[in-house]
Amino acid sequence: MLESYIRSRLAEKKILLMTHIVIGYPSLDASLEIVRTMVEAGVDLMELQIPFSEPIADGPVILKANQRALANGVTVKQCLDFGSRVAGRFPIPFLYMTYFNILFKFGVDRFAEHMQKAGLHGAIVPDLPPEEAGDYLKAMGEKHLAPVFIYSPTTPTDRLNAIADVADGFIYCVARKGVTGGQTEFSLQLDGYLARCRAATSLPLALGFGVKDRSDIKFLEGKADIAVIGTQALRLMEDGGVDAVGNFIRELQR
Amino acid sequence: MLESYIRSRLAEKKILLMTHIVIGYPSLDASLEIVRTMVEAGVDLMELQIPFSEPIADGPVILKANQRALANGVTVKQCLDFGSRVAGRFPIPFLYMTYFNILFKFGVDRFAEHMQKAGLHGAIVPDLPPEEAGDYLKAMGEKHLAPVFIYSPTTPTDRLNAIADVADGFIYCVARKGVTGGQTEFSLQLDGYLARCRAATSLPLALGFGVKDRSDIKFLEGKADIAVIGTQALRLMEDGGVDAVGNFIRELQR
Amino acid sequence: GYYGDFGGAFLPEILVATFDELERVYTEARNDPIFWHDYEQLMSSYSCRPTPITFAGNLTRHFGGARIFIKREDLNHTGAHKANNVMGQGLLVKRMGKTRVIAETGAGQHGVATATMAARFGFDCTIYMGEVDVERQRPNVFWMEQLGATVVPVTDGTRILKDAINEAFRDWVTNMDTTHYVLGTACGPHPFPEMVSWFQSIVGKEARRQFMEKEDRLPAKVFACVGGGSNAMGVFSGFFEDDVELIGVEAAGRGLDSGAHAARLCSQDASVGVAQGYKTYFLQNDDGQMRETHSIAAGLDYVGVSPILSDLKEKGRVRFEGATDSQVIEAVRLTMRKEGVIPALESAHAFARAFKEAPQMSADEMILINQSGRGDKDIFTIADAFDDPKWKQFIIEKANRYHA
Amino acid sequence: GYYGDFGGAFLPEILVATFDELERVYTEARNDPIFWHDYEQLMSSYSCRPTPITFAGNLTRHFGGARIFIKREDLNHTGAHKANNVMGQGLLVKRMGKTRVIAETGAGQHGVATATMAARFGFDCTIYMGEVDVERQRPNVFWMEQLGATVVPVTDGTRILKDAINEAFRDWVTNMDTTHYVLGTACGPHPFPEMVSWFQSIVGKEARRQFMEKEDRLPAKVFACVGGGSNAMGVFSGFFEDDVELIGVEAAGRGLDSGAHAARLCSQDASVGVAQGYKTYFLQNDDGQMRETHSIAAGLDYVGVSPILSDLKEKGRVRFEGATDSQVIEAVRLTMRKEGVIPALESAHAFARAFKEAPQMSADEMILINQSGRGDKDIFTIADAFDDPKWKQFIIEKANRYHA
Repeated sequence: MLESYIRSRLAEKKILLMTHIVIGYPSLDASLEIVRTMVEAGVDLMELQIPFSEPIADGPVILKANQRALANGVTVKQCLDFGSRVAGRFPIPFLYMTYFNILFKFGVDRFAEHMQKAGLHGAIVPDLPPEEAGDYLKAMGEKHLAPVFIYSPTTPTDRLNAIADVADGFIYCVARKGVTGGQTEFSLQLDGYLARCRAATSLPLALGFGVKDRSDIKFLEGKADIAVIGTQALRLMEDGGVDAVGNFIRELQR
Repeated sequence: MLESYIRSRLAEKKILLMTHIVIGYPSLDASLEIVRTMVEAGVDLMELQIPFSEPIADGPVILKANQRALANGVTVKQCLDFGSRVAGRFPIPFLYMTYFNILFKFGVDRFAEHMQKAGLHGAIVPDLPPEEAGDYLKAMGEKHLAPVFIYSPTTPTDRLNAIADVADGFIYCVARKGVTGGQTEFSLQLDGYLARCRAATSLPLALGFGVKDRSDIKFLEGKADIAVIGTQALRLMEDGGVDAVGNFIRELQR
Repeated sequence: GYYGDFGGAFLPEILVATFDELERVYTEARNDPIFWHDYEQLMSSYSCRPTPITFAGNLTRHFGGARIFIKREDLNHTGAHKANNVMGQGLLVKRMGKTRVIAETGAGQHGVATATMAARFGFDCTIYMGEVDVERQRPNVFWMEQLGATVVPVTDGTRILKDAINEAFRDWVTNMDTTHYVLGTACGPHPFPEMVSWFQSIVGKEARRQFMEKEDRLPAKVFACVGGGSNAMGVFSGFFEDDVELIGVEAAGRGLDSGAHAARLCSQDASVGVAQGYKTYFLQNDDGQMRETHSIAAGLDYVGVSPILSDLKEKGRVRFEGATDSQVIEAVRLTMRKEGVIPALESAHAFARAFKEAPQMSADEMILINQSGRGDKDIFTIADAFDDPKWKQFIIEKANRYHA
Repeated sequence: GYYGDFGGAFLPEILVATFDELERVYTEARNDPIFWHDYEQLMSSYSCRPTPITFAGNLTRHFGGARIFIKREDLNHTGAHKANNVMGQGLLVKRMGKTRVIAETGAGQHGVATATMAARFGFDCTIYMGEVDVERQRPNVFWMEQLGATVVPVTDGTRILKDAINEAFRDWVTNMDTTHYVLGTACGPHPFPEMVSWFQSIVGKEARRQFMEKEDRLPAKVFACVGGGSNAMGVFSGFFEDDVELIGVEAAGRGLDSGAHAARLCSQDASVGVAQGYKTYFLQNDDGQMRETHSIAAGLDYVGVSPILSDLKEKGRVRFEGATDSQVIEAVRLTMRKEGVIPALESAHAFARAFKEAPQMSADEMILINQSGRGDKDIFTIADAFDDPKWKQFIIEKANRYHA
């Protein structure tokens, strides 16, 4: 179970690190190499994004990665094979991150079954709010997979509670308005927001987006349970290759 | 008096010839040369067209001649000087042909006075129907100048009569619909038209347009009193120079 | 056929019978209430009459004076008031049993409107257009041809509007048995000025009624641009009997002192003359030869003007003003930004003048501007006037693809 | 938020509150008779609603079957039915107290309409437009900019309409406090499909009333083109309760078998999916990745379609057909020549299909074609489609002058 893994890790670390890759970007081989590097650098869990042609909630960096991966011809089947491979090989929990159409076209039940067989732990589907998630929740529940849902600063309290009722594993807290990869002011406002999140759920809280360095991580300790490294890792990879990503992740945990 | 001149000439010739030039086309000097040539070739009377920027009733050949003359900078004053000069020098009657705006801007009375002093015999103003011609008729009458009016195949009989009441000198009969310079079928239809004209007026009848050779003239003998040579002379002049025009006119009377 | 000292019918004899017939049929139609009813029906089912009056709240606030209203002739089918005239004449052509129409066009709008009417009525159609205008106004030529009309470029004279009129007359003189000449504005020999004004009076009739219905009183001033004068005659005619000031706005081009303008009634450069079959103020030299004119708006650069407007000027019933090219561009820009409405460059002359006078008026007064046409037909002209580099780049790239 | 099996609101969490507010304000407005009254007033004074129904007598005679009528949305301000939707949403934006609008646009018409609405209401305005479309549709970009909007070329994805929609959502996700996203068609997350259809229902309401007034009965069939589906929803909604056959016409492009089309409801190439926030038929591959589409009409080449239309297809209430690019060009040509009316390439799809069915019908039946927009905005496309050499020459010469 994802939540219990997170709890046990939190007994050892003040805050966990979750990283993100787009499967097949820049290539399937490279993706494997990035996962290996990230795991070796000490990340605690990982999102594997199955690319989609209309990634409506992603910012320009991840958007381009989606498009490049698709332009390279990456298929959903290849992504699932990839997930299967890394989940079998590396000792941390992996989640799929993708848009609902990927699951819908594949078949939600079949998708969950695949995940279970491959040893994935859960999924984040940013365009699937609980209201639309009936079949998905059922399938994930049956396969004991964690449906990770999202909190945002605009989510009212009763809705935070309602989301908590159906979510599992952890809650992904969006730190601010906007798509992935923008700047976040880590301010007092954030404290209030996270306190509201904390009050609404007993699940661990992951916080996106925009962690840039060790001091950001330090700031988040005690506030969130998981720091999400998304766009920044992708940018570093593009600028300095896989090694730069490894160094960055190690640096964050120094 | 223009009419009596025409009558006396008709005692000597079966049909008279009236030619036409655009003053200042291709130049004032050339215009003088053309007049001299035409007179020497035996024409009986001549239209001197004062160029106008909007010659609405003229076809493409005469239209272009108007425009070229104006582009050369020919003014109304130069045209009147020219008329004065040729009327003083050559022994045939000259008429001005122009559009009403030239008279209107110059002053209709003043224009008629100029004509009288210069020895012109009359004028043809194709955009001035009798209904609009009050001032003009008065001025021409006072100066004993012939206001030549136009008959057309579309003119109803009572209107032919009304025009005859105010016209003087001769009547200019348009042979067909259309602007100057088009083709005319000299057919039986023409006989009927000219008979209608003849019945409406005792004035001599000039017939435009489209005389091309001696046989056309022959055909018109006994039907009309004056054959009008307009566009054809201009075309010949453009193709073969002044001499060609002279030869053409002599040929018509052979 | 006279309006005060102006108008008349200075016709070649061969056309007199044709004009007699036209006047007869027009007079019959005018005295036949069914005709006007049919005309209104046609305009309400084929175009979208009555066109609305739009309150320009943002412009009103911007200028802080009189409340500004816009009569929306731009919403007509084919995008301008021209539709009113051509459809009306189309009905007359049917009455006369003729099968072919011809027209002159300068900016091309009247040509497009006539070609449209001809398609609708099933008439053959030939449009005369100065060669210079054919080159400038290719989009309109394209539409005329697609609508089934033959567009004849006129290569004589100055190769612009007045030359196209001359050429249309030459066609008519030859083909009057089958053909009606759909003159595009309230000019030319009688009965055209009166007849075109009559068809366009639908604009003023509506506007007056709309003001009475919505505001229960009339505007203090009505502004209309004046080229030939048909849109001005149209809107003004609703208010002749009222205590409403009427302002006709001519093209002051590069300035009334520059010589490069088309102001016949608000400048000293014009004088009374007779040309193209009627008597009015013309921009002509002392010999009576017509002069070249200039306006940023192709529809306003005509040498003559409606003889009825000349008469109204002499009588003092209409005041005439000018708007310069640069004032006009500013007026277009402001109207777009403030109201989301794109006046044709022609219409924008009326806007420009209204913008000068509105701030001097009180908030309980109202003014009406006649938006005779929409500006999006003018994209080549407006883009050039605004000197838009991205537009130029687009055209250059398009041309490159055509070369390839 | 479902229409049968279709629709829904597949929203990023951050937008849920914004949609809640939108739905609340929309529902209030819908239950407030004053709102619809205000909307009708606005559309009758700023645009020219009610738009007329034109009887196409020449086309009727040409095909010798049913009597053909045309609903004239082309006469709207900005030249298409798009105006109905944007002005309606503008009123909602005012209710919500927001100060900025954003929109996607493909062909540019919705962008121009939104920029126009923003100017009129005094909103800031940003328009997202695929880079490919920015290049193709420069005239519309020019007008949007002149109307005061910022046009952002979208360089991601396939750089066309769907990518502009994605980008608009990204903006909204960031700026929802001040900003409303004026979605241009009856697609997207609930309540957009229903809300846009509601605003467009003014078309069908009018059309039904006009038929009853003038003909005292209803047409046998109503034809509308289907891109996103808003004009079809608009006109169809007047006839849902009646015994009137409703035919939606999609872009069959180079043929339904060619793969190069945009037919989602009349071809086997589409399947149900979830994207851009809603569930409907999409042109997608087996993985659920969206495919490239093709149509001669830029406004019809969208990958999705109104979920309400998907539902109406499943229920059999609307029949869907395709019209190919070449049939469409023929339909434009014929309609211009016969009626003097220039349908937009989009609208011409409905004409093309109607022309196939009209001859099979009896003379006492009537059909209605919704002319969603006017074609003269498409001159670059239509001139290219007709391969007009004189147009090309004009553009080349224009480009040469810009070079000089």
